[in-house]
Amino acid sequence: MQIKYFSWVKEQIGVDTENITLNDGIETVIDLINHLKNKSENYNKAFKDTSIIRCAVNMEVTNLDQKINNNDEIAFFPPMTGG
Amino acid sequence: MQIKYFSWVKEQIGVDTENITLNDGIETVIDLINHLKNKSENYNKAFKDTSIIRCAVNMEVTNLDQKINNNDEIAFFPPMTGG
Amino acid sequence: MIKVQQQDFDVNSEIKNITSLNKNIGGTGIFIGNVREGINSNLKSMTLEHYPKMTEKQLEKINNEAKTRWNLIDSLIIHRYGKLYPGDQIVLVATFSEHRNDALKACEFLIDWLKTKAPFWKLEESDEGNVWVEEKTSDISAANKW
Amino acid sequence: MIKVQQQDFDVNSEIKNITSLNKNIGGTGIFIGNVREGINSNLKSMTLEHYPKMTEKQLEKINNEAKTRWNLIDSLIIHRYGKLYPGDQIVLVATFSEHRNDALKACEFLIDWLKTKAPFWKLEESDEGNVWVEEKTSDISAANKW
Repeated sequence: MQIKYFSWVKEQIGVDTENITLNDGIETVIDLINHLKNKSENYNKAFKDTSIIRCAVNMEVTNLDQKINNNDEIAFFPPMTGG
Repeated sequence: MQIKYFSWVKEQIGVDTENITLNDGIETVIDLINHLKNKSENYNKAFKDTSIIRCAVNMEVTNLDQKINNNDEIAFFPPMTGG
Repeated sequence: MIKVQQQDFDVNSEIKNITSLNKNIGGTGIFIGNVREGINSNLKSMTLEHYPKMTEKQLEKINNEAKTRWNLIDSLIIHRYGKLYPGDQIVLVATFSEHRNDALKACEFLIDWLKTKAPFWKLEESDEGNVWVEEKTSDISAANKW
Repeated sequence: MIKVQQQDFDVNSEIKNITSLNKNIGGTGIFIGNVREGINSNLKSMTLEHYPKMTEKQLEKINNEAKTRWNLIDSLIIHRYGKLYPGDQIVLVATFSEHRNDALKACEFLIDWLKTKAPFWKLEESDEGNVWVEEKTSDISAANKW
């Protein structure tokens, strides 16, 4: 699975893209977030307030309870500010 | 007094501008229209339906009961279609 | 600014003339009206007649009204007259504001008011003859909603 | 049509590319967003980051939504990314219709939806440091009204 980070989420985590293989226990986006938060203090800080985290699965904006699998491209970012 | 005509009002009357001197009985735009209608069949036809005639006195759109005097510039035209 | 002219306009340079003077313009609302060929491509040309001097006066008035109703940094109306052909540009309305809502609302207002309050008359010329465009009730409603 | 690009655009030629193809376009609604210098002229530059491919996908989706809601002959969205400076153009929305109401409403809709649904993030760079622009509640309301 490829994970992409944008804006201050990327800055806090320190990488823009990473590839991981899902453990058995990770079925939804929120499971993935909880898994990532255990990786380091940077991740923990970036995902502290999930109300200001948006997620896209395969480039479609989704809720955090969205089911995911190993072939998905997941992205985390703050609310979008286009225009 | 200078009178200007535009669009089909001008076409029906056959002139775009004319100068007249007001008679004593003419105090308002509608008095002027009634005076003009007596000039010829063309005027009579142009002013037959005053509901589709608009008037400007000194370049300001006014009602037909607007008071006028000899120094005014009066214009008659159909509803405007700008834009 | 008001321009009543026969010649065509370049929206890019017209806009840049204004935005280059003020770096706090965040949103520009623009409307351009063109001559439509008609459903059966029957329109050959359109002649726009107007009332010189009164046109400028009325456009200024409408433009000032927009400035009192919305927060505008600047605004521009260009209205052409004379003989135009299908596809030709007739009118440009541009409104410049810090924020998009003022610009967009003022732009819509200006074109709505122009339709019934600017002293222009349009003669449509086709093979079937010449017809003066009549006032539309939808335009009256649009003007009255503001 | 959707264009996501670093380079600037010329609104006149972008519009003409489309209006020259269809002589039944009677009204074109346009919105242009520019980088604002800020009240105290404190903004030095703004860097727009985006999510390549998803940006195009989202803009297509928003654009298609406009086409189902209004009677449009065509529409165009150009969104820039990268480093921009005060006064620079950021975004162009243009909607082409037979009649002005469809064009103006669709244009307003598109820019309202772009604000909260297009994957761009803006970093404002000034002498006091760099700050990521936050979502505005007024933008959320504007998007939700449609």
